[in-house]
Amino acid sequence: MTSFAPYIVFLPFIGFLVLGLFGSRIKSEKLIGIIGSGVVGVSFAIAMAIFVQMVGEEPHARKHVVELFTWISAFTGTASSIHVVVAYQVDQLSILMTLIVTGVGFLIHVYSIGYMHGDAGFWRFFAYLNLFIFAMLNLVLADNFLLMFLGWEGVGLCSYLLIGFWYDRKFDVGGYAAGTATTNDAARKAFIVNRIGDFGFILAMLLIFHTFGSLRFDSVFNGAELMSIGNQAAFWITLLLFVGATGKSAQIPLFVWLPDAMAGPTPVSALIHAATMVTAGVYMVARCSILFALAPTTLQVVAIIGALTAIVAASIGLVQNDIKKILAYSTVSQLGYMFLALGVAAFSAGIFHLTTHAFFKALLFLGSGAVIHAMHDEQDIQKMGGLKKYLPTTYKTFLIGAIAIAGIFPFAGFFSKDEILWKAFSSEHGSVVMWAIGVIGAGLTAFYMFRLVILTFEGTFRFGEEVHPHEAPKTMTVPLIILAFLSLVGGFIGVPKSFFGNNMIEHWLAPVFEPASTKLLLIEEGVHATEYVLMALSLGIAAAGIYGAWKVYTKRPDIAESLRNKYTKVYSLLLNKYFVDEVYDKTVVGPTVKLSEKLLWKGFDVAVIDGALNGMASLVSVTALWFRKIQTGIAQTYAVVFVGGIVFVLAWLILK
Amino acid sequence: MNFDDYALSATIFAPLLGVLILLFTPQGNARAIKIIGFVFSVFVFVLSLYLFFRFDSENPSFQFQQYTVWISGLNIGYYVGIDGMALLLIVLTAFLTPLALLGTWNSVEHRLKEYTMMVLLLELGMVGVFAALDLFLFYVFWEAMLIPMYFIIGIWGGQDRVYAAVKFFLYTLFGSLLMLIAILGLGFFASTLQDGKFTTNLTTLYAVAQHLPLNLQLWMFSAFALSFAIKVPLFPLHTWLPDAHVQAPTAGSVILAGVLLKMGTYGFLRFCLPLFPEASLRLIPVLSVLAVIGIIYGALVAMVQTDIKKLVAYSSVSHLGFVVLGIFSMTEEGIQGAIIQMVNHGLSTGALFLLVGMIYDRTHTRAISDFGGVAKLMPVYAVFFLIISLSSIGLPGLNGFVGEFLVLVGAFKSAFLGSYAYAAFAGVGVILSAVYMLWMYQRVMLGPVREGSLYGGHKLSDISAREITALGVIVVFVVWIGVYPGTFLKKSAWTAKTVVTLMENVQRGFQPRYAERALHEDK
Amino acid sequence: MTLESVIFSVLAASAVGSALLVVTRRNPVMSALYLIVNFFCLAGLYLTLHAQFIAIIQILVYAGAIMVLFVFVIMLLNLGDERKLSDGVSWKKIVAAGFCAALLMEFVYILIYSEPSPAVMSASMATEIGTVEYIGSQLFTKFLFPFEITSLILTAAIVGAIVLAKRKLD
Amino acid sequence: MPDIQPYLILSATLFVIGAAGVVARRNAIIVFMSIELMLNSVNLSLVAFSAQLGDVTGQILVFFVMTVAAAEAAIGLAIVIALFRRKQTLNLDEINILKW
Repeated sequence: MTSFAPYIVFLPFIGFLVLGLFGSRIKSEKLIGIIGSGVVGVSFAIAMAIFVQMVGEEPHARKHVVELFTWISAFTGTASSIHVVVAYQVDQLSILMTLIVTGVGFLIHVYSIGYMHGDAGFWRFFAYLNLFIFAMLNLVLADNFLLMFLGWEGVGLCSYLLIGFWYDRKFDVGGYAAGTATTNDAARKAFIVNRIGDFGFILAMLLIFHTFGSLRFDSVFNGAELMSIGNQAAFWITLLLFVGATGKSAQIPLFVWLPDAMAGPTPVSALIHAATMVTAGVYMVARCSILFALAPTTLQVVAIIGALTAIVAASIGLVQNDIKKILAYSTVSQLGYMFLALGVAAFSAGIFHLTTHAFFKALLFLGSGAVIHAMHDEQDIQKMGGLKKYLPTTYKTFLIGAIAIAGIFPFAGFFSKDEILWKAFSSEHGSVVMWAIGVIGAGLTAFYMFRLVILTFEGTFRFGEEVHPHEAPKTMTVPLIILAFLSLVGGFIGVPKSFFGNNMIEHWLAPVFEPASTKLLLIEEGVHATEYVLMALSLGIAAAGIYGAWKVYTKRPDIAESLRNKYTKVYSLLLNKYFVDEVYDKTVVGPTVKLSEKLLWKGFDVAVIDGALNGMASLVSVTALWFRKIQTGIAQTYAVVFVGGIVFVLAWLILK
Repeated sequence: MNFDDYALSATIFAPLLGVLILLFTPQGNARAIKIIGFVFSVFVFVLSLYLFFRFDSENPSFQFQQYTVWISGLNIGYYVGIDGMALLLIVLTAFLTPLALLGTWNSVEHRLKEYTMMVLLLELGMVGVFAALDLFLFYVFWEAMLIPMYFIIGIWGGQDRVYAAVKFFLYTLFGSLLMLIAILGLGFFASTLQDGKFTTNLTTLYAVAQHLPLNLQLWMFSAFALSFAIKVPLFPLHTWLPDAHVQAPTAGSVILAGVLLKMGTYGFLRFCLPLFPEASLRLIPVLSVLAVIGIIYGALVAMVQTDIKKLVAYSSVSHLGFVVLGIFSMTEEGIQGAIIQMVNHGLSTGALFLLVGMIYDRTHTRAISDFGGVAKLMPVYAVFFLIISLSSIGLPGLNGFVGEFLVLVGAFKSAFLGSYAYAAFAGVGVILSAVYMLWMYQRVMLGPVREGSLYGGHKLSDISAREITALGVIVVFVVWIGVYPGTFLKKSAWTAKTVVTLMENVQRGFQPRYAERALHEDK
Repeated sequence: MTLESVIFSVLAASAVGSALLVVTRRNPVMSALYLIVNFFCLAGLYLTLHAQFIAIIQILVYAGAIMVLFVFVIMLLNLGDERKLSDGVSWKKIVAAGFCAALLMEFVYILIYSEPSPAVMSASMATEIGTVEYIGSQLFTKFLFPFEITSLILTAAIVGAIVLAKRKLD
Repeated sequence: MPDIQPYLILSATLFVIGAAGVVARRNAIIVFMSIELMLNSVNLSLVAFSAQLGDVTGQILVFFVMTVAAAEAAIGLAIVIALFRRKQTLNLDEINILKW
């Protein structure tokens, strides 16, 4: 069955080709929808079959590699030169990711049939989505870094295409470019910021090839196992890889693109910017766990960046008013948690949170999509309210998602988040400070999520008469319900020992992370009393956050008002996302453009080089202007000189 | 008589047949002229395909060799033959020429006959340059090819065509004259050796050049390198390029960017490195630094251009920087990457110029600020533009990435460069390419349709089937090289291997030989 | 003094004299006539060198054909009495004359003081190579290709002359 | 076998006279005739050398010179006619369009 792995990857690509080439001629939206979601559905089915087969195998025999053909190589036959094969690797980690990508992807495809109904670019949208799934599967199933990079860039491209899907629409990015930006500015920003990350990835690959002589995961990781902790090369490799991860997974300092990426259609935000693509960085770090295990310093950096991102993004989320932007910052924040987990060497905890996050964040985005759909493209939560009457299904599912992300027992988010917090506290790579940041972040998360829920669904209507909200069609609500169910029960795949579970996901993934755990001498811990205390504490803080939001936004709106007036500076700092965009614009973008135009182009190219050349040319012509006077035009004068020349030459010959 | 013996010559001179037939075609019959030009350029392509399929990738020597005495007293011969690199470039030339004609079918009306003849003559010169194995013959083709290009820019170009044409001509001529001197010097050096005779036969000179003293090597290398660096163009000798590109007609730009620029890098690999290995080793830092500066500089300047063609022209400076860096990494990956990158750049930049030409034909403007929302009116065109832009950006899965990555790998691991910084800085170019290409794409293609612009009234028609064919064929190869580059890389494997082996041997022998010389000086 | 040297002296003197007259006459017609005299003198000198064929050709082609063409053109353009072209004395002329005198002196110096190369043939052979028969046989064997080329030159000259002298290019 | 030295001196003299005519006269026709004079002086030395060396090549060369002279005369005179038609003069000092 595992030999079918390439089909998982290529089916969506076939879908892309069919829709891309003939989509404009297919008139029926239904057919397009069926093709688009069908290929992903079949991929999911194959992945499921492979998964089932793998469950029946020995834990250490669950890795399968399918080689296809030679891709990039010098073809000189020299052993030391580069040789990269297109090959797919199915193991515990990649099959889990594949299931998430195809499963959640399939649901979102189905959802999109309803959401994109009537859009002129319907076929284009599905073609892009299929291409995205193809690229994402390349990323997760790749057996070497280069193929992973193909997927890595491919998802970036699809993200670019889909963010700018409505390329003729204006999009308010706020701040420095308010009012002038289009969806495409957001798309381009996403691509370019990602490229900065990719730069790190490329350099990391070069260094990996230089160090290990191969880009295959197997060879690299086997080589890495022989190295000792603190290896210099491993440090640089992991640091550069992490730069790549910060780009793709929107971590400090490259997180600025993700909120803008909300310019895309909502299913895109759900699929790419919540459930799958942005988690690629997490997946990659987890995949390279053994390399990271060799570099404790990098792990430290990962943990710090993750924790910082978690809290910073959550704080921004507190004051945003755009429903999707709140979710976007929430995503950034949750990704921060995942990196925090990875940074404290709790790789399976990170992947666990990635999984549950995929469920509830996709759910929240799709729910917000239903809201936006109902509100005729209104996204400002200040102009909503009381929607639960009109959108009962959406409301219920959305609420489940919100509880899940807030981390309330026994929803999915609770188990995964607490796993991370506990590891941050207990792991020798973690610390109390990190745990504290995580807990505060969790409280903020609960607060802003319920602010969002309350402002959107509770209270009174704050919109005009002309808006008539209506519940979404079946194609949209069914995926919502399924995802809500998953958000509810998804956590049970990782119930920790302290709850008398056996943490299935950790056991499933254990063989993948075994080398790293061995290297780091991680020991499986027993049940601690502290764990219960901490759990109760974080649960309490989350509950407090929810209560606070409920209190402020249903009973006492004046509190919010007075806080805003009291701390205007802080408020505007948060509202403007700490002015990061502005700082980047002033310090990097602006000066580069200025330098290029004024100094390099008009200064050096035109003035210096061309100036020198044209100067030489005019020197010649000025001299010539003077010398040409010799040319009288009278041939006889020339003849006289000619004769004189002969005379002198002869005289010289005679006298010599 | 075996056709293989003459296949290469047939490929070189096939365009001449077209020129002769055009000579007797009445000036007024535009259709016939276009068809004849196209058919003959396709014929050349078919011949080049014959070469491609008959070429033996396992054979390290020059193939399809043909030798005829030309000037017997000086041992100058009509000596042609190709290795994998030359093969790829010949196929590229023969591939791009018909597409350039096809893509600009209706662009030229004025003096169409002469124009078509010039394009065919240009093709002759270009194929000749890649096939020549005699330095004198090479020089003749090299110069001969300048003339049609000069006329193509000077007669069928834009506003400042004469300035651009003269600039192009003088720049290149200046370099090539120094090269001629070096060629003659090399020939005379051959005659000073024991039993030596004056010769310009490349294979003989490969052996002869081993005896060159280092200082002579350095001088001759510089003369050759200057000529090639101007052609590449290597920073800071690049300023002819934007002018020439902007002023040249579309087909001229396509061929100029697609093929002519490759002659510089081809020259480095064919002549500079194998003839003057020691000098090459010594000058690696200079050329690689210039290449890296070119990569970043070209990209930065491209970013702020207001004219689409100029933007593409500066992007060429950036891309060719990669090629030069790859060559001077002197690793198998680097050189293979450089060779495939030459082909890639030919395809993607050629296609970009075709695309720009298509929109220029419709709107008669190339200023980025005049556009906006073109994708709405020309969706198919926008798709092609996007694919080609992405190929130029170096998206994995498309051709640009293969070359760039191999070059980066080569530069990174190269013991000759000796520093990671080259690869790291070159990598910055990868970021910047995305910046300028996507920014341009956005401003031209996306956003709302501009009101009051030349095409505001929805008069802009999408590209025709003919144009789609021209672009579609290129896209096929863009994807092919991106996904399965082995077809092409295998052909040029021996070229890379030969050069690298030579360089490594010289490097190994470098120290003692140098010490020996120092000893002599002491006496 | 042998007869030969007497004949040479006379012919040489008249050749120099007529040449001087050619370049000094104001009237081009006079110049042309003196030039013909000069050509005749040269033809005579060729005879003394046993170059009979060349001597005949000299008279036929030069004195006959070319000079007729000259006189014809002079008459056509009615230049016979153009007085305006009187040559005054100018610095250019002085310099030219100086150069010419120096040139002559140099030539004579070289010719007198250089070693005369030894003669390599007998007098009988000298008379033989100048015959029409011998030159003809050489011309049509050894020098056939250049000879054929001259026909091309002449054709080109005819075409050129017609094109140049035509009143208008239409 | 005559001594050719007098012939050569004569040839040189005629050549210089012709050259003087070319550089000093202003009438184009006379300049032209002076050129013919110079050509003839060269012919003379060629014949003289031929006689001395007993090699017919010199005389053959004279034959070719004459052909070229004929061609040159035809073209040259055609130019003179065209020139006169345009300028109404044959004064070489006034014909200076070669300038700059």
